[in-house]
Amino acid sequence: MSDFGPLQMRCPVLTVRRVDAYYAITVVAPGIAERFRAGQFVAAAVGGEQSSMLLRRPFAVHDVKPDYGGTVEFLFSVRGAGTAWLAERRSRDLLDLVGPLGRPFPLPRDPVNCVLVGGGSGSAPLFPLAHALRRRGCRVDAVFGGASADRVFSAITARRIAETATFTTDDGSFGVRGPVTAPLGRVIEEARSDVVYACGPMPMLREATAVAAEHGIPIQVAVEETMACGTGVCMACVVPVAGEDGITRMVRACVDGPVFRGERVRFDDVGTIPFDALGAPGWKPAADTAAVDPADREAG
Amino acid sequence: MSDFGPLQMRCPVLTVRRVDAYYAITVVAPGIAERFRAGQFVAAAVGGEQSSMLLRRPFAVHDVKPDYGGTVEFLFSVRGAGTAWLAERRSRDLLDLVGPLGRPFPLPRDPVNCVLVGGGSGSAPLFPLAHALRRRGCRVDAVFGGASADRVFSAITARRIAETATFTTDDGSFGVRGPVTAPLGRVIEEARSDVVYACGPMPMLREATAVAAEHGIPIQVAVEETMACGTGVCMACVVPVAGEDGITRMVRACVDGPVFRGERVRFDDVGTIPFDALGAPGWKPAADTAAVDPADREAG
Amino acid sequence: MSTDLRVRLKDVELANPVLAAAGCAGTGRELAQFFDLAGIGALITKSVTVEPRAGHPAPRIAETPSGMLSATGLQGPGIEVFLQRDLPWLLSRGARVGVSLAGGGAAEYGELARRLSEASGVSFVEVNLSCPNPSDQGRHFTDDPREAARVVHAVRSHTRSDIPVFAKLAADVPDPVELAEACAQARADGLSLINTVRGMAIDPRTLRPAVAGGMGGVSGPAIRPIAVGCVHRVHAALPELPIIGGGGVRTGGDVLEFLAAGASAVAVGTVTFHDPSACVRIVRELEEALAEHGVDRVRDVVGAAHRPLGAAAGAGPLPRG
Amino acid sequence: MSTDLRVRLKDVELANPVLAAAGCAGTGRELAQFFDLAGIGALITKSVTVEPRAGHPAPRIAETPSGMLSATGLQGPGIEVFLQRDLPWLLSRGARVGVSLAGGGAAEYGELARRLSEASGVSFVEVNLSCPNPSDQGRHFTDDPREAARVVHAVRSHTRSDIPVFAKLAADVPDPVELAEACAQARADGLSLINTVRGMAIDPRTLRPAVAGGMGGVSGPAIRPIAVGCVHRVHAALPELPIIGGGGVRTGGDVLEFLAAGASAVAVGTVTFHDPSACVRIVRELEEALAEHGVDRVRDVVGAAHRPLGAAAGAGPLPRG
Ligand SMILES: Cc1cc2nc3c(=O)[nH]c(=O)nc-3n(C[C@H](O)[C@H](O)[C@H](O)COP(=O)(O)OP(=O)(O)OC[C@H]3O[C@@H](n4cnc5c(N)ncnc54)[C@H](O)[C@@H]3O)c2cc1C
Ligand SMILES: Cc1cc2nc3c(=O)[nH]c(=O)nc-3n(C[C@H](O)[C@H](O)[C@H](O)COP(=O)(O)OP(=O)(O)OC[C@H]3O[C@@H](n4cnc5c(N)ncnc54)[C@H](O)[C@@H]3O)c2cc1C
Ligand SMILES: Cc1cc2nc3c(=O)[nH]c(=O)nc-3n(C[C@H](O)[C@H](O)[C@H](O)COP(=O)(O)O)c2cc1C
Ligand SMILES: Cc1cc2nc3c(=O)[nH]c(=O)nc-3n(C[C@H](O)[C@H](O)[C@H](O)COP(=O)(O)O)c2cc1C
Ligand code: FES
Ligand code: FES
Repeated sequence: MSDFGPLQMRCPVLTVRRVDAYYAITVVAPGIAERFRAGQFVAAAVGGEQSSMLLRRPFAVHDVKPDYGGTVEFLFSVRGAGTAWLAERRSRDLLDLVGPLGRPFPLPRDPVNCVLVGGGSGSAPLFPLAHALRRRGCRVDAVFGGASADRVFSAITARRIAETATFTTDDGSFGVRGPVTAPLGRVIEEARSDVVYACGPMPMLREATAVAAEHGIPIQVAVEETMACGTGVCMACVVPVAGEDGITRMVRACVDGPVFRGERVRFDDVGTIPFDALGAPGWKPAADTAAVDPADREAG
Repeated sequence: MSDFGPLQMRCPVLTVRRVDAYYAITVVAPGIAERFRAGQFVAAAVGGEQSSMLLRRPFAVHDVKPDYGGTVEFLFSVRGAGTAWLAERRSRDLLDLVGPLGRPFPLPRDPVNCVLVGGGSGSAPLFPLAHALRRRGCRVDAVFGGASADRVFSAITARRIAETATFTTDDGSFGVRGPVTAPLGRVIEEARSDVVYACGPMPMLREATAVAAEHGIPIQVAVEETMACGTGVCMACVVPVAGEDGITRMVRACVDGPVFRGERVRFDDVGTIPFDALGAPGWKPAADTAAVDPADREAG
Repeated sequence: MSTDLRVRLKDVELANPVLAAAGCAGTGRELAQFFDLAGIGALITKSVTVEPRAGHPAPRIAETPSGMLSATGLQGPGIEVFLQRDLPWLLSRGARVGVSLAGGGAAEYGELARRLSEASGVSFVEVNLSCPNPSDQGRHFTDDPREAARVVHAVRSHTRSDIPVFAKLAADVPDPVELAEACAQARADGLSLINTVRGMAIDPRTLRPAVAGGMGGVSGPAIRPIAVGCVHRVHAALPELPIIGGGGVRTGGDVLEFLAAGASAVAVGTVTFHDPSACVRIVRELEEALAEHGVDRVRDVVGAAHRPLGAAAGAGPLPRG
Repeated sequence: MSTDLRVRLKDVELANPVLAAAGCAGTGRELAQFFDLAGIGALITKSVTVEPRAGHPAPRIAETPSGMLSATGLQGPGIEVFLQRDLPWLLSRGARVGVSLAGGGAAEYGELARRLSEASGVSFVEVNLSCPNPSDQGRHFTDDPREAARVVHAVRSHTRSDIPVFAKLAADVPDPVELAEACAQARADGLSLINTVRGMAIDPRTLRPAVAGGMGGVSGPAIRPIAVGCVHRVHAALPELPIIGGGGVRTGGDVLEFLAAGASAVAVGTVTFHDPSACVRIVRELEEALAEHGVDRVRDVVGAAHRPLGAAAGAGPLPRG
């Protein structure tokens, strides 16, 4: 319907490759590739026509290319039955995708210094972001972590794109041992970073947000919350996020996010309904409370 | 457990070929091939591990070969989602089969004259039967029918195996126009047949049974009834069949059949519980009624 | 194809029998990215409550075989924002709108109906009597036919007489017919069958309930036979009462199943999460299926499963096999 | 692996918690072709009736998404043949046997129990209160807690006191807890949850019900969340009463779900139609799943979902994600 909104397509698979602990799948998806902006994701139907698995699986887009009218690549690790099925795809199979979904990373107007922080497969959306930032003349530094060496994402590419690339692993098998947020403060100082972009598990995002706050710079985080539709209709993927008006609302990670300003996300209250959230049990509206964030008013 | 009973196997697919209106699929299934006797069938799981299709699909075995330790071939037409999935298999995929299932066609001790009557895909099990009969020195005549030319099964093979082969189609596009049972009487007379073997839809089997009775010769029929398990545990596939003691029982097509003596099957009552069937509503046992057919006593 | 797809829900005519189910179509804006909302019979809103509600904490959903379990807790902005913002937007797009209401008791339902009656353009009202999410682990209004009747009565009394009121019932009751009769006596103009079915999933890793609320509602194709059975039983007992059928509809053929069982229109829910343009695809598939059956008015198929074989409209049902 | 898989159903100890569900294991002979019957916890027989029954006409089954609809109508040879032929055969193979009983009223159930008590070797009795097939389109014993209690009482009174009696309930009731309490008061030693759920499928070609009886029972993975929810609710209310859980069990992980919800043993039904050796495969998978959780006694997992996170046995539940 819209020229900018998401599309639903049956996309021919070009390749499925192993990359360390991950699989990289590339499909032909012209419209999706064309509309894509860094930070957005696709939602894949899994299991075939008569599948018992009804819910789409969300995956951050790792790369788009102009080949064949437009290709989309995403990386995934096998977690359950859905990703196991994906890993068995062969070229010429069809993959049913909806995308691009979600709000992309906002890009700075000026050529500022940016540091990118990614944990595990959470690093995936930071690659197209890095390219976009570089195109705007930004300096890009990368801090990528993972449980072990084979779970640190595309270290070689990271080194190529970024001014400096720092790696961490939980087991010390590659780079510095420890959480990805540990070296972040040092990188921010050394690179004189103006903004942080982060993607990964909630605890990592919370920690990265704290580090950014310590250094007085803004942070954009891309969150992962269990999703069912990816298109905003099911209300599965809610996260407590404070609006411009200071009021906390339960917003959908899939369409209101996945990218949020870090300090707005109520990380300590994820998995709960904070008592002061709009519409929480016992909550009473102030006279001037708007049900939607004023910043979102134009969305309709 | 048993050396004669059915096996459950994940069988590598060798080939899937189109044959007129049918698909022929050949899989490597040594144990099944070895145990198979003509008239038996296999039950295939469809849709893969996370399939929403829970019930196995039964298919008569069309051919077994000693290659690769033993292969099994069956032919099918696409009817619904299960057979559509089967038609998409490629070589090296795995197919989960249980078999061989059901009671085979009883073979005559002596080299008598046999006429084989098959409708559509119902002709499939008659091919291995023809080979077995020929090995015993029997004369084999074939009468095969179908809705149209492309639904008459392997006419060439039939001509090769059988002394005479007669073909019929509903639309007259091949052989004689009309039902497959129309030329049966003539064939019986000309070939001086001693026994009829038939497989196909219930109305055809009823008609074939009537023709055999007119000519005073026995008939073995292989029936098709909706099945869920194929192994005898679900009680889905019942058909009213009279026992040796004259009492009608609701017996399972999958394990008590699919082959029955034609005159025993209460064709007019298929899809009902005949009032005089053992255990029918209002039915009262005679003093000497056995709950199971005496002929089946040893089954335990 | 010239199949006449129009259906009637009491005094209201809809272009076709395919509706977007309550709570599965967002505000309409999300799906409008994928298809023209005017192309489906109607969109039923997420159940509207008096006050804004934040709903249940995450995780709110879990996948189950051919279905899902959900406990969203009726998150929504409340009736005021709904009337100011969401309803006008839907109407501006040419959508037919059924408004679903959810309250904490008969008085609140009455209040919702009163507020709603100030707005114009509403095609019908659906009374959500059966959402198993809220507070009390498990029980809901439809567990007691008298309570259900009180709620229906309150809504009917405060709703303009030309707007039909549909009572949406649960299926996990021993006798949906008894419940349907109670609603009919309370002057419901029709019934909506069924809502989600109570259930639970346990996370194999934590061995704790997979959705935060513990119990949730099962939806999707898994529950379709339960829903079809419910529609069939109720239509057999109350053939005059129009039914909005639903539960696990995935294809046009599934719509046909519900119509044959006795539904006049059919709501598509969970499958929209899988396929955002499911509703329009299903309209297309339904049209094709009717053509195959040689039926040229969809209304003629309603209740076909209750008539003896061969008594259907058009060229009649396809021969089996 | 040295996991202790033994479970107790009241006074009876079983080698493991995986049972073959009533009506889904034939006479035992059919499955014995695929595995050793002594390797599973117990085999529950097809419900035994006083007289032989021919059951319902075909078609008796239809496939539904992740499940099936069936209406076999309790076809069986009657209790006499069962006692003479089927039970001795099962015992001779070393199988533990639960005998399921189905009657037309409390008196008939009592009669069945009396006849059964003449036999030896029975591990437990299951009272099928909830088979939705017979005659009356839809209603069954469990629709009325008093009626259910009368039947349970009749069976308990005629059964040897060392043989536990399990009441098998339907889940499509508003309050399984109320029903469970009624059965407990009638001295049921435990509960079996759940039977098939009432439903219907319509043949898309004929537009008529797909199984001859019209209504049937839905089984298979589709109903698993309904069953798990039911077990969870009943165990929360009656934690002392042992429960045989079941409904859609396909894997060892599913067994774990039921155990965590509060079941002491788990019945495997429809999946056996798909995979004849499902029961033994599931025993193996359960053992592996327990090892992954660091649990060395399966009993310690029973009811885990009711305990606060981290309170489980062994190394405790796996961390999520
Ligand atoms: C915005 C977003 C982007 C993502 N990008 C990537 C990526 O680039 N690479 C990657 O490997 N993974 C990514 N994930 C996680 C990925 O979606 C899950 O690993 C995947 O859905 C698991 O499916 P499964 O069937 O294998 O697992 P199962 O556990 O069997 O899935 C069961 C259900 O839970 C949901 N689920 C399970 N884990 C997650 C999760 N972590 N997040 C959301 N839903 C989940 C599934 O969608 C499904 O509905 C992303 C998640 C989100 C929300
Ligand atoms: C003993 C036996 C041998 C058979 N041999 C052959 C053969 O050699 N070649 C062939 O093409 N077909 C054969 N059939 C029929 C074949 O099993 C069905 O065509 C197939 O199951 C259809 O599956 P589907 O998913 O495509 O159709 P759907 O209609 O989607 O199936 C839905 C359900 O109905 C059952 N079903 C549908 N049609 C039939 C049918 N005719 N018989 C039994 N169950 C059915 C399916 O098993 C499934 O459970 C045989 C049937 C039986 C009973
Ligand atoms: C996430 C979700 C939210 C729902 N919200 C509502 C609701 O607000 N009001 C209501 O009456 N039904 C609600 N339902 C029930 C659906 O409208 C529908 O009746 C049910 O899901 C069965 O149909 P389906 O299987 O097609 O989804 C909701 C269902 C889901 C899955
Ligand atoms: C074909 C069939 C026959 C059944 N027969 C009986 C029966 O005789 N007695 C009974 O108590 N339950 C019977 N059941 C119910 C099962 O025992 C089981 O409770 C139900 O199917 C749910 O479990 P499942 O999903 O694992 O099949 C039957 C189920 C099926 C599918
Ligand atoms: S995943 Fe459905 S609203 Fe976000
Ligand atoms: S198909 Fe199950 S008993 Fe024959």
